[in-house]
Amino acid sequence: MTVTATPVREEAVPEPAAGRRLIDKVFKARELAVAAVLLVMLGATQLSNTEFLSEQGIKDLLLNATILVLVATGQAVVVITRNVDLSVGSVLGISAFAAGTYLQDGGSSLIAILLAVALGALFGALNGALVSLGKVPALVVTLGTLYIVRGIDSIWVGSQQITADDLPNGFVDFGHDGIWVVPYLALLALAVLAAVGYYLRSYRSGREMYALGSSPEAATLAGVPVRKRIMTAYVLCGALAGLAGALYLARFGNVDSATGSGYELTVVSAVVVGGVAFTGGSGSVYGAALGALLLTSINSVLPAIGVSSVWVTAINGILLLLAIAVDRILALRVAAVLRKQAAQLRSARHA
Amino acid sequence: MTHPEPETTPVLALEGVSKSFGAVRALRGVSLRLYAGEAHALAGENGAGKSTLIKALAGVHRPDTGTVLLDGEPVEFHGPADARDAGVAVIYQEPTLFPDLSVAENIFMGRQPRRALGRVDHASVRRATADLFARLGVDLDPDQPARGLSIADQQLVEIAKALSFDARVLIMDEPTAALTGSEVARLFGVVRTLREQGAAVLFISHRLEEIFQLCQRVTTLRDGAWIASEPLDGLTEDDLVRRMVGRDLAELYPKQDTRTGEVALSVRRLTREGVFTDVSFDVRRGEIVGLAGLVGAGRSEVARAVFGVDRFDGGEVEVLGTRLKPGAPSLAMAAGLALVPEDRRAQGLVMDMSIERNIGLTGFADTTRAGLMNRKAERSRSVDWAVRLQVKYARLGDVVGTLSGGNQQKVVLAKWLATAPQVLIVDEPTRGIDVGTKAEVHRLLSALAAEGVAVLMISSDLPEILGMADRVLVMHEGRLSAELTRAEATEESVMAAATGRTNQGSAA
Amino acid sequence: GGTTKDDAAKEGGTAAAGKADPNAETKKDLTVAFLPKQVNNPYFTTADNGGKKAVESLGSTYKEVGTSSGTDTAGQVSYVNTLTQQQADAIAVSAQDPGALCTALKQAMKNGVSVVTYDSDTKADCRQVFVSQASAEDLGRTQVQEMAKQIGGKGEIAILSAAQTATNQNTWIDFMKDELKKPEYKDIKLVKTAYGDDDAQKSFQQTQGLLQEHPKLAGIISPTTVGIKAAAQYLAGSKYKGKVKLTGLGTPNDMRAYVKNGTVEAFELWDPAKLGALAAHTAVALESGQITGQEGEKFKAGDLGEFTVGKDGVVSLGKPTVFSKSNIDDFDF
Amino acid sequence: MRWDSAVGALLLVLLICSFSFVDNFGNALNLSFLIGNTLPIALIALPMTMLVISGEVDLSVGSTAGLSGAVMGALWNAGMAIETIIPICLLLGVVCGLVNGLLVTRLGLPSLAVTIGTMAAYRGIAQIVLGSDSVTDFPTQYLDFGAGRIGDTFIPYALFPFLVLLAIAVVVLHATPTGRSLFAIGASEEAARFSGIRVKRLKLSMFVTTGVLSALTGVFWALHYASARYDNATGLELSVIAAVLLGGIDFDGGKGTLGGAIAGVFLLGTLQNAMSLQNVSAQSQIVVTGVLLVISVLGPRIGRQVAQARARRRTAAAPPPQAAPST
Ligand SMILES: Nc1ncnc2c1ncn2[C@@H]1O[C@H](COP(=O)(O)OP(=O)(O)OP(=O)(O)O)[C@@H](O)[C@H]1O
Ligand SMILES: Nc1ncnc2c1ncn2[C@@H]1O[C@H](COP(=O)(O)OP(=O)(O)OP(=O)(O)O)[C@@H](O)[C@H]1O
Ligand SMILES: [Mg+2]
Ligand SMILES: [Mg+2]
Repeated sequence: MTVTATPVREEAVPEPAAGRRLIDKVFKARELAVAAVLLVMLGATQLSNTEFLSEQGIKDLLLNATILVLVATGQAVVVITRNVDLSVGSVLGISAFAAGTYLQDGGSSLIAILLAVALGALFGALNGALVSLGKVPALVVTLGTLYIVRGIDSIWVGSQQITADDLPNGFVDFGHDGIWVVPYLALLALAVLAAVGYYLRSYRSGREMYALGSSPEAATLAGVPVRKRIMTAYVLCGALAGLAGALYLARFGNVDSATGSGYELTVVSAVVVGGVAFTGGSGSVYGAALGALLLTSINSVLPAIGVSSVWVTAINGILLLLAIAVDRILALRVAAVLRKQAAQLRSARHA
Repeated sequence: MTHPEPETTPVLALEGVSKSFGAVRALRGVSLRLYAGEAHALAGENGAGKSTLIKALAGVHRPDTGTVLLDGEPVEFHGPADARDAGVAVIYQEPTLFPDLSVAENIFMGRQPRRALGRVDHASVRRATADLFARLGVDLDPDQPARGLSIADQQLVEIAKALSFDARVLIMDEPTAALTGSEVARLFGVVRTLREQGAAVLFISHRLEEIFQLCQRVTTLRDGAWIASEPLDGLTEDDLVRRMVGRDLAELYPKQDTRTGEVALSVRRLTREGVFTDVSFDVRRGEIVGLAGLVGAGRSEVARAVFGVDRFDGGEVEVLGTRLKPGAPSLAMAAGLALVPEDRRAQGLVMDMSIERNIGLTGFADTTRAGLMNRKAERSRSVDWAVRLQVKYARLGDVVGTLSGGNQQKVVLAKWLATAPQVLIVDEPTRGIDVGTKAEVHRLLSALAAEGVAVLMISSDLPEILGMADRVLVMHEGRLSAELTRAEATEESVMAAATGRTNQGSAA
Repeated sequence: GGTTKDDAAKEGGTAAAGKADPNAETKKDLTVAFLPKQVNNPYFTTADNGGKKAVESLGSTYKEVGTSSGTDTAGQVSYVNTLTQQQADAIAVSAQDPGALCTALKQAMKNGVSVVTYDSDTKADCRQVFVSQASAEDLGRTQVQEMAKQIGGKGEIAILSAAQTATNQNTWIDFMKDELKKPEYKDIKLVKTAYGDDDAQKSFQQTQGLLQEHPKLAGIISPTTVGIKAAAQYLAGSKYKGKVKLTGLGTPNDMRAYVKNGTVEAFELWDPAKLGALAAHTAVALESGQITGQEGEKFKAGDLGEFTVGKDGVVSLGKPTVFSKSNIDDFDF
Repeated sequence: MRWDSAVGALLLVLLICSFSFVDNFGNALNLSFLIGNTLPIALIALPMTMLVISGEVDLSVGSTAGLSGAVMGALWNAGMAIETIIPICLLLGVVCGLVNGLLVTRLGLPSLAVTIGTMAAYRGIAQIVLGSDSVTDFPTQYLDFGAGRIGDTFIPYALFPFLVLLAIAVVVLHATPTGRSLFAIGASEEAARFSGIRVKRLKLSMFVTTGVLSALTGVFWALHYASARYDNATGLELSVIAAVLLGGIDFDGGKGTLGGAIAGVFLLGTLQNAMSLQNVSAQSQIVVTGVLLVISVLGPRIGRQVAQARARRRTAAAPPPQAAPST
């Protein structure tokens, strides 16, 4: 066939106004929906109970969120690579106990924290190895390690427990002190969050995690070192679960063989609410952190406005559903609006 | 001008390469040499082993025997990354994009320009992408996510990606299958420039005229075996076909004359906001109506809305007098409608299921007795159609994803022809199908029309439209811009309507 | 028509009991199995170790089985089944649920296994004897008395309990409420009962909630070892430390740090080891035929002295111990 | 060998070993305990298998069962006849399933997220409905049905209805268009839609079925353990999912058999029973379950690699084809 036609698409699409583009972006940002829900909720609670956002209240909110934020950050990274780590609760538990045992014998706080992080990273590496080398479904593998680590933990811990009495005072104080209303633990979590977020956004290897989650085949063809990236994600997730374990110890001053059991569901909820898709490749750790903040805040809001604890579970579930449903409906609306805009643009060009 | 085999060392070469998948011997001792500054074509029927050969070159498959030579030295690519680092850029037959990432990131993944401290320079990624698109004459937004791009746009992104490498070797597996003439022309322009700058090019296409336009030398494969490597000068299309098929070929567009009957498909003022507007047309029994247009004109969208997989905002669709409920493909099927979709991997086939089950998916009404599956009926229905369409397979229970691209396309056709539709919509029915089979598909469509089936054929292959259609509808930016009779329809008139430079012919 | 609650009630229960022979010899070489609510729970480990010592001193074999979750009723049922299968001679069980174990326990008794409940009871006809850690009444009332003492007899108080279904806690709370009706507590107002589900984090947040909702709160009673510990940890790290009083049931080891740093003045508990020992003695006495679980029967329980079976087959350990700065270092459990 | 047959074989081996080496395993009473305690998981595994094959999951099954039990208890306390209560509970299951299904199919939300939400919501509603009550005084003939067995055999009464449901499920999944469609949806939802399969409707009906069977399990649970409490069947979802995964059902959808899933359920049940009889502690049992799960996914994978390696060695041993001629 002889091609005589001149190239067709020479008339460039008019560059959309920068302002509109910004608005689109803002509307598309799922994090915003979560943040809005959070603010409305906190505001409303403050109106009905002025104690809620008192100095102590804010401190409590931040402290409560800290541990979940850390674990959710790690989980989000794993989920972005289209995997999942269900063993985080077990890893948190065993790392907390390890740190506690070390401190009980008179160790230093810093080394205890590092120990917990290292132990967590070790279990993360185990998960990562099983998932990436075996190329097997992460859900099953980490459900397996959830049981295995919990089992090892209960055999090791037995009926022992670490109580505040066993811990150095400095460590326990670190668990609740802070600078004005911002506890040290929250500062630490924030720093970790920012670092991980920045890494994912601004480094090749971080971008490759998104690529990998978005399409594993395409990632292989693009030369992304798939195993290495999955490994990194799991090690990071494990390490953060370990860190969270150490902070749990500082915060609650108490660890036994059941510490952290069932935590995986809370973490997964936080990640989901925060808009990180389980199909991989989308969402951000900031979203996951906001999700974590939202979930823990609900648990503080309900008692604070005097809702009987009998209702808490139900309201929790319904709010979770509302959060994801509203987010989804907003997204659909925005998509429809954008489609209409495109139509107008096109017919304007057509005319 | 003749092109004798250059005396220099080939940039990239295969020597005696074999590759088997289980019992299937996809490549048997094949050799191939790519020289700097030369465009080399690879020809062969569906399933001949072309894609497999490319994957061996690109480090996706490790050859069972034989070697890959880079600058005359044997190399072992342990993965696509190795090949890429050696300067080999590949466009695979099926686009492999990251749907969640922006087009720009897709192109530069793993190679993003960096700023201090190894941070990715997002701005220059975007700028470089815009430059590439300008070079190719594509008006995609670099920030747009890859999800939702049409097959053609995906293919363009893949092309941009391959060009961005400034590679020594550019390998393209059917890059033009989804493209219309103008994009192909642009692509060829760019590729010629690259070749003149000293790149070696390997090019696969089932459109033989493209091979003659672009390439200097051709290698032919048949059933995984090497047949010939020769200059294209002095070769005719018929010679090439004979090498590929081993026999002479029937007429490519065997249009039978048919008597058109009553209106079978009637579409009235169909609108889906932002996608297409006010589309009305009829297709009569016994008629083949071509739907032409540029990539992105919205043809596939119309087909999908008619069939009911997409909803529409206004208008109505009637099949043989029955008004269809929007958004209900099962009812459309019951009314006698069938749609062969454009994206066989995502829409046409369940890639992880067997050939038999895939064909069976549309035939539950025929293959159930008292609510239970009748395995025998299911099997014979599938065998029947797989054989009629000459699908090349080892066993009917094989997973459809292991078939070659063209054979997958045949399975999609089989799946829908088996429903004995009254109205058949085919969207790019011969995309990726070899010349031999293409003629077969055309004969089949003709025969169906002769039997009184109403056929709506969407195709980006203009000769196919002109050769097959009784009537041609042309779409431009979501609207019908022309309706041409077979006599009126020429390359010029269709292209004019497709690019919106027309007043001739009025919208139906 | 159909079968309703009223029809079912008419069917009535069955209580089978032979005759007790107080002078029967204490049998040896029995297998006595302890089935706590949750293994690995320090409280139950202490109790069961008490039981172990007693069983072994009586020349029998001790074993402990159980679930690792405190709310896995189905698991507990299957452990009862397993023990029946293994033909244990006697089971001492702390029931996660008063009803759920009934079928299994009745089946065990039918198979000749003696069944004692300890710490947490089932319905009365599903076991022979319940060994109670102190009378529920004593426990409920003394906690209110202790709290009243600490807050000087007036102010708002709240209760932080375990699960809403926890049988023990609910009984004690009923007695607390009853005690509060007395005129000397007219200035004390119980403003809320919250449930922390025996989960450290939940109890923690419930405590925060109580304090935010009731800024004038003077004290919290937490009749659960997990709850009191979590509440103490929160108070210790907040501005309420020492201002809001906390009492309830806790173990000395858990609470030592908080008593010493002034977060908690005093709390109480029975000695779980003694509870376990008494359960062991009761089980062996039952299996030996010295008692059958009828009211008024008496038996000797080694060092613990003589006990009498009360109404509904309940044997009570005695009054709880109050722990404070002065005596807490004398205990290690 | 396919993984589901492997699990079946493993179950067989385990049964033989347990019969020969584990004291008290083989007697009728123990077997009836084993079956009775495994039935709730097996019951829910039926629809869960289909749901997972169609690419979705329902984590709210345990809570639906709990809610059904709680409503049963509350209505019973209110004096309603049990013959009326049970249908009401099943209807409730329909509603629970509908809520899940509509949120997933109409709003297009991921089922994992939706059912984490409803898991909490249903459990919470159960808590509101029944509070701290524990209802135990259901009529004896019903309790006997829930917990009893036929004479002195190992067969619990409740086994029969289960077998009927199992047969129906096997036929539906493996021999009807519905089953075929479920596999297609799980493997590629878009391709299924383009094939004229009514994806949303099928998915919705699967969620409803799961809801009903979960509610039925809730009723059975309350009768079997003679106790209706709001926290009945807590954590059941994880047991079901673990068993179904062990049985070779692929969580990405599109693969698996009901036979494999049920073999997985009874493999875990038997293993737990045998280990308890052998006095293996609860903690070690958890570890064993975990290891089994990991093996269940690594096993087939390693098997495949070994097979491939062997095949490669065979081709390598064969004489190399002639070098191709070149021009
Ligand atoms: N991964 C695989 N597993 C099994 N068989 C395969 C696989 N990939 C390719 N094949 C088989 O190898 C043969 C060659 O396939 P290939 O894709 O190379 O053909 P092709 O020449 O590219 O055909 P087309 O023109 O249709 O794209 C076919 O028979 C195909 O079924
Ligand atoms: N699955 C999809 N989701 C959202 N948008 C889509 C999808 N497929 C295509 N589009 C968009 O719809 C518009 C028209 O589609 P499309 O390109 O398929 O039309 P067409 O005329 O059939 O072209 P061709 O078949 O040559 O690709 C394009 O702008 C495309 O980006
Ligand atoms: Mg190919
Ligand atoms: Mg199209």
